[in-house]
Amino acid sequence: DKINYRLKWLFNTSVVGDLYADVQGDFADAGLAVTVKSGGPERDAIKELELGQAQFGVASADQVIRALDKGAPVVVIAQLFQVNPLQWIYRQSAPPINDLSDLKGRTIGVTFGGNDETVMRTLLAKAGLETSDVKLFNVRYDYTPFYRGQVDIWPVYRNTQGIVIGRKMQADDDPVRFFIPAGFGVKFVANSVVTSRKMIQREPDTVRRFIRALLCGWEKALDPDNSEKALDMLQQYDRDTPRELLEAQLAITRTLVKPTPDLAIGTIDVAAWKQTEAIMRDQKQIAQPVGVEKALHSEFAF
Amino acid sequence: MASSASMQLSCRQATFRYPRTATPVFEDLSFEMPGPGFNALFGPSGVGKTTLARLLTGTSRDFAGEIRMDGIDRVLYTYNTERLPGWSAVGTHLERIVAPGQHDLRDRLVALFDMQPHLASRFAQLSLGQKNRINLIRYLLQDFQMLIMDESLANVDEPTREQIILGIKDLFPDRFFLYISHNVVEVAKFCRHILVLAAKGRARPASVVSGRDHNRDGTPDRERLERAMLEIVNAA
Amino acid sequence: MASSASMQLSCRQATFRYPRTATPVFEDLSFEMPGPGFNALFGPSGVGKTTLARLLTGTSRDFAGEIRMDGIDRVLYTYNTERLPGWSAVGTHLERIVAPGQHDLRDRLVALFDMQPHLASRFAQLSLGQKNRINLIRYLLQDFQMLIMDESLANVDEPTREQIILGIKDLFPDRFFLYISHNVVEVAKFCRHILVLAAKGRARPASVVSGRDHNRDGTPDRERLERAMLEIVNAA
Amino acid sequence: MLPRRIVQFLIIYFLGLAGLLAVKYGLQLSNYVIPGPALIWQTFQAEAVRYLRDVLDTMSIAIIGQVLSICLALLVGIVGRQTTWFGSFVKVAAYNVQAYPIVALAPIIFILLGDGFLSRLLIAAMICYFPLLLSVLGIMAEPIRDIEHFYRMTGRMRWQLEVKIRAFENLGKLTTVVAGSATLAMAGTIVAEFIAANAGIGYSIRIALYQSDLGKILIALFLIGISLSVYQGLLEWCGAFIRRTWESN
Amino acid sequence: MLPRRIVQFLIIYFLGLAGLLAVKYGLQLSNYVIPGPALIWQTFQAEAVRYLRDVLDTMSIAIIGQVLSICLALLVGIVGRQTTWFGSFVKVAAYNVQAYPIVALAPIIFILLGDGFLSRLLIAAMICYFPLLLSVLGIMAEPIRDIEHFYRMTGRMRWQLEVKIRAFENLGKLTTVVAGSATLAMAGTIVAEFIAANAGIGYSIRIALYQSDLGKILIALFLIGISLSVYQGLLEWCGAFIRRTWESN
Ligand SMILES: Nc1ncnc2c1ncn2[C@@H]1O[C@H](COP(=O)(O)OP(=O)(O)OP(=O)(O)O)[C@@H](O)[C@H]1O
Ligand SMILES: Nc1ncnc2c1ncn2[C@@H]1O[C@H](COP(=O)(O)OP(=O)(O)OP(=O)(O)O)[C@@H](O)[C@H]1O
Ligand SMILES: [Mg+2]
Ligand SMILES: [Mg+2]
Repeated sequence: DKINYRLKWLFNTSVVGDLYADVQGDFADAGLAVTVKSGGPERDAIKELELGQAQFGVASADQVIRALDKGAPVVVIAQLFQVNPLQWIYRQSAPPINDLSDLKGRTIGVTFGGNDETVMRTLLAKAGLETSDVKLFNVRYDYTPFYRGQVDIWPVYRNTQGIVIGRKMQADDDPVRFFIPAGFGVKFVANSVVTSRKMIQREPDTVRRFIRALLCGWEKALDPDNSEKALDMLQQYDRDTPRELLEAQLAITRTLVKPTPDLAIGTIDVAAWKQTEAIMRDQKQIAQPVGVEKALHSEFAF
Repeated sequence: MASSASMQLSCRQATFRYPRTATPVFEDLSFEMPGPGFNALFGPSGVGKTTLARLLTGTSRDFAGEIRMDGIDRVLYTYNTERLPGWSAVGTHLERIVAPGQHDLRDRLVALFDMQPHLASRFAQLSLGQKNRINLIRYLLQDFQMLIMDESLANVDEPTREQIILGIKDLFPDRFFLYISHNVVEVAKFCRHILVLAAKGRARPASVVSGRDHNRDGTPDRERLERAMLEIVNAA
Repeated sequence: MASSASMQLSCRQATFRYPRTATPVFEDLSFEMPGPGFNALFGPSGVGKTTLARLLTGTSRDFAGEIRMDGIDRVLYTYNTERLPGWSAVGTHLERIVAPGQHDLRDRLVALFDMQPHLASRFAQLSLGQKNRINLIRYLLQDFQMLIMDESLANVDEPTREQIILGIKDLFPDRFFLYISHNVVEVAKFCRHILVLAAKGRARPASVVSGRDHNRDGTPDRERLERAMLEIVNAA
Repeated sequence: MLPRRIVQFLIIYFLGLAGLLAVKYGLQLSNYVIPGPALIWQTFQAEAVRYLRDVLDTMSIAIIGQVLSICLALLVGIVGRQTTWFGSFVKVAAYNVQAYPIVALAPIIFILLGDGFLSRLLIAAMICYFPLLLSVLGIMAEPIRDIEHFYRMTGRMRWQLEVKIRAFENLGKLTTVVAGSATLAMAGTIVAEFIAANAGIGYSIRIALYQSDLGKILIALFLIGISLSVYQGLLEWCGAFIRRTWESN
Repeated sequence: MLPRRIVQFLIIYFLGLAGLLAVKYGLQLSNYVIPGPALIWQTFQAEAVRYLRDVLDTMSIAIIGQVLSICLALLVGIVGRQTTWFGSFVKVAAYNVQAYPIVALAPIIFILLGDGFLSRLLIAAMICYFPLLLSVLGIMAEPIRDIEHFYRMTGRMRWQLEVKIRAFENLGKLTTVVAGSATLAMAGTIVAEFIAANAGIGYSIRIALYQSDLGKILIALFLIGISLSVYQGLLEWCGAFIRRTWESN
């Protein structure tokens, strides 16, 4: 029967493997009729799982942990990003951030309420900095404060926006660098594939076939040998990004999803999940421990 | 009709004051006026004719004293600045509001009022007197026992007005009309009874004077007419 | 004033038709009417008095023929359903529109029109005849040579109306008034010239009849008055 | 009328653009803050056709949304005009719904309606209906005494007739508001697309914002303005037409 | 009036809540999708005071924004009522600005005005003014012949007088629209805060949305609704007061 797969964000390079599995027939080969649906800011795959509007979805770790905190029957069956693409961009002309203490005195863009704020606060705590030691700046759609130098470092998704903005500024002789939280020991898990507890209990076979077909799609999409195919396909879905940018995005995405050749795509980094939960508990975003490791089920993929 | 013989409009010690005004429009107003017939309500401008008419329709209960209408159940009140809706021709409008079986009456009234040539016009395209006339026609087509006409023919020329009044008297002998007009000759000549409201300061605030109740047949007696006129003017 | 002697309103072969109507309101209308003075425009309802008045104000140029006004520059037109703004009492309104130096005239007119007791009222609180009167007062306070009064006193009682007309004739002997009214007696008695528009089908579409031009002093000659009335009625 | 409308729109647009460019050159801002004319023109050539298709897509939904919201406003306006408890209840409900910014209601709407066409339409209609409602309420609550007197006196007044009389007497005001609400329907649909993110020019704007591409946004605004001028011109023409026929049948 | 308004709001709110809870228990949804009564109550206790302060903060800006937009609407409405080229130009400009959803204009506004108080106010005013404008335009474009005749005849008509006459004759409609636009000013301010600010209830809603916390959103909607009912009640009272004094001086 029909399966809906709700992504977290709009169709772009971050979902290249999901699209690939669909377009290149990996789902069909597994005998599944899957509809891949784009996400968006107002979408929440976990809610759709419960409402029966979707059977699988992509959610970020903080979403999963919050949902568990409120008793949602959600489980994680694969972790797509090994390195969180959420990073900060800053000008090469600015002093480099080699140590967390270098953040001191900077004006830092964060989306209040977003998980970039959570990550940044964790970094600051790690550096022993008070909130008053930096200037946090409220970030929204518009990049002008960064462009005009009012804000020193600005949060972006490294593999998509990061490329677009970086190129734009490069073209104006204003090259950029990225500040990567994972490099300073803060591993906040990003997008993972989720489904409901009911699914894994009642239809374990479907779950198995689905996640394997999906990860197979991802492996192929990120295989440099298939890059032309992948780019052709991406161009169909993301008309707003020129091909050369897509190419650069794809290259970066590879390093985030499959940082080393021997690490299988979809591997669940349990330690990172536990760290993520600990961070959220530290910042009082959840009331009590949820034991996130109990919701991690890598057995379907591997 | 049998019941019509017993119509009577009476008012006892009626006092009315508009909210937030100093003096009442009328105080201790008392009169008795028998019906049916073509009767008038007469008096100088500002004396309270319109006000009294509104009280008679029973929309306001904010007055002291008593107003009784014996044998009169259905009272209609029409005034001369009413308008017909603009979306259809006045003829279409008449067609819509005429009761079943009254089509004949409608045609007679339209002829009587000289409105035949204007049925295809919109209300806004009529002259003032034509507006007066079409408005009155539609009230005459309703089911009523008493009809108060507040300057309803004020903007119609005299010959047409006369013809209309005579026609109404012919067609509706058993109804109670209360015709508000500033024309003393007309009122004295055609009305049965004239309720005259007197200007402030007069001894009697209201008196009922007998008119000549002239009909289509017979010539009016000029001398008696002038006497009636004088009586009305003196009462006002 | 010297110039006033030469006032003349004349119309040659005027034809007017409302847009999208079949027959013209008047065709080949011609007349000559000398001024100044208290003159009338008379005719059955719907004959085109209001229409002609509007043409005289010069707001519409959509007619054939010629309308000339010799010695008349400033024409005002007032009609009986005009309203005063509701935000202040009518006395305040008068105060605001009176020209400097005309305060005396204003007070005389207010007394003449019997409106003194109502200056503190809002327009909506007036009776119909009171509305008529306050509206006419403000026009009389303006700078005009000709004033067209379209049924401006239609809802005022006869004694008050008479007093007003006599007063106007006293106060403004050198202006050209065109008084539209359906009251043949009044028109014949007080007006100098009466422009009578005839009902459709009559031989002469318009004729100018001489009235009795009665003033405050002297009693009217009844016989000549009746002759004038007859002449008017026959012309209509 | 229509050509004039378009000329006026062009003047306004290019005035705005000139202002932006003045800021750019005045403050010496780089191309990524405010794109220069050459870059805008290049963006125009690259995106105009696709964006125009998006705008038309959006407009088709806006039109349905507008029709819906006109119906809704009439309905609520007619019920809410009454001074009864229920009338004022409906009014309070209508007002409250409006006070909630759509972004706060969106999650609830998506939970209840899913993410199809319906949610988009509902959001568009909700944004567009309120100004209509206000006017309708104002008009419907005010009696036209000189016309209504007859119907009340004779016991003929029905609510349909009352509505008809008041609407007809205020036809001019109503058509102004309806024609004006077209812009709101458009804005509403764009916001809905922006939130729901699946198609239309709202979706394209979201991506352009996400990529921080002001050039694309300027092109989108241009196309929205032009299309809207045409649509409004047509609406006003229709309004005049309806008026003529209603007045002459 | 005011207590009735509040009772009615409470009825509406709790009807809506009951509907949501019915969905929750009908489909056996977890607290994450739709929070249960206990969780909502707990959220209320935890957040009510802070949110109420936010709502009042937002409302104070909304009130300024509303005043601004009333002025703006009057200004544009008065200029735009003329049938001249300039009048229709202003109208086209006013319409076009409205057609652009604020999310598309926001970047440009922020570039020009920075992201302080001014941008917030401008956005609030922009969202709120348009419905007002539509009504004002409709009212201002329609002559009141029986009153205006005298002033035209005697050459006394000034635009101020014309505006005064038409406004006075349509006072009922105008106060309906002004009172109604309070909700729009509120919605506008919330949207502005949602997009840009670091304060106000719009900002709090945004954070709750990021955290998918429907409970917090429900509390915010409750407080917005209550405060708005009170504000609107006051406005209507003021409207009646102004009317009485204008009519009796
Ligand atoms: N709404 C009102 N508020 C206060 N006073 C009013 C109101 N309506 C009328 N009046 C006053 O009451 C008196 C009687 O008014 P009414 O309209 O009954 O007179 P009328 O006899 O019909 O006069 P007319 O012949 O001029 O129509 C007038 O002096 C008028 O000024
Ligand atoms: N706007 C219009 N469109 C078409 N016909 C009209 C219009 N206004 C008036 N008429 C017609 O023109 C004729 C003359 O109207 P007008 O108002 O001039 O008459 P009047 O002599 O002033 O009548 P009254 O004494 O009843 O006021 C009437 O038959 C009327 O139906
Ligand atoms: Mg009266
Ligand atoms: Mg006339």
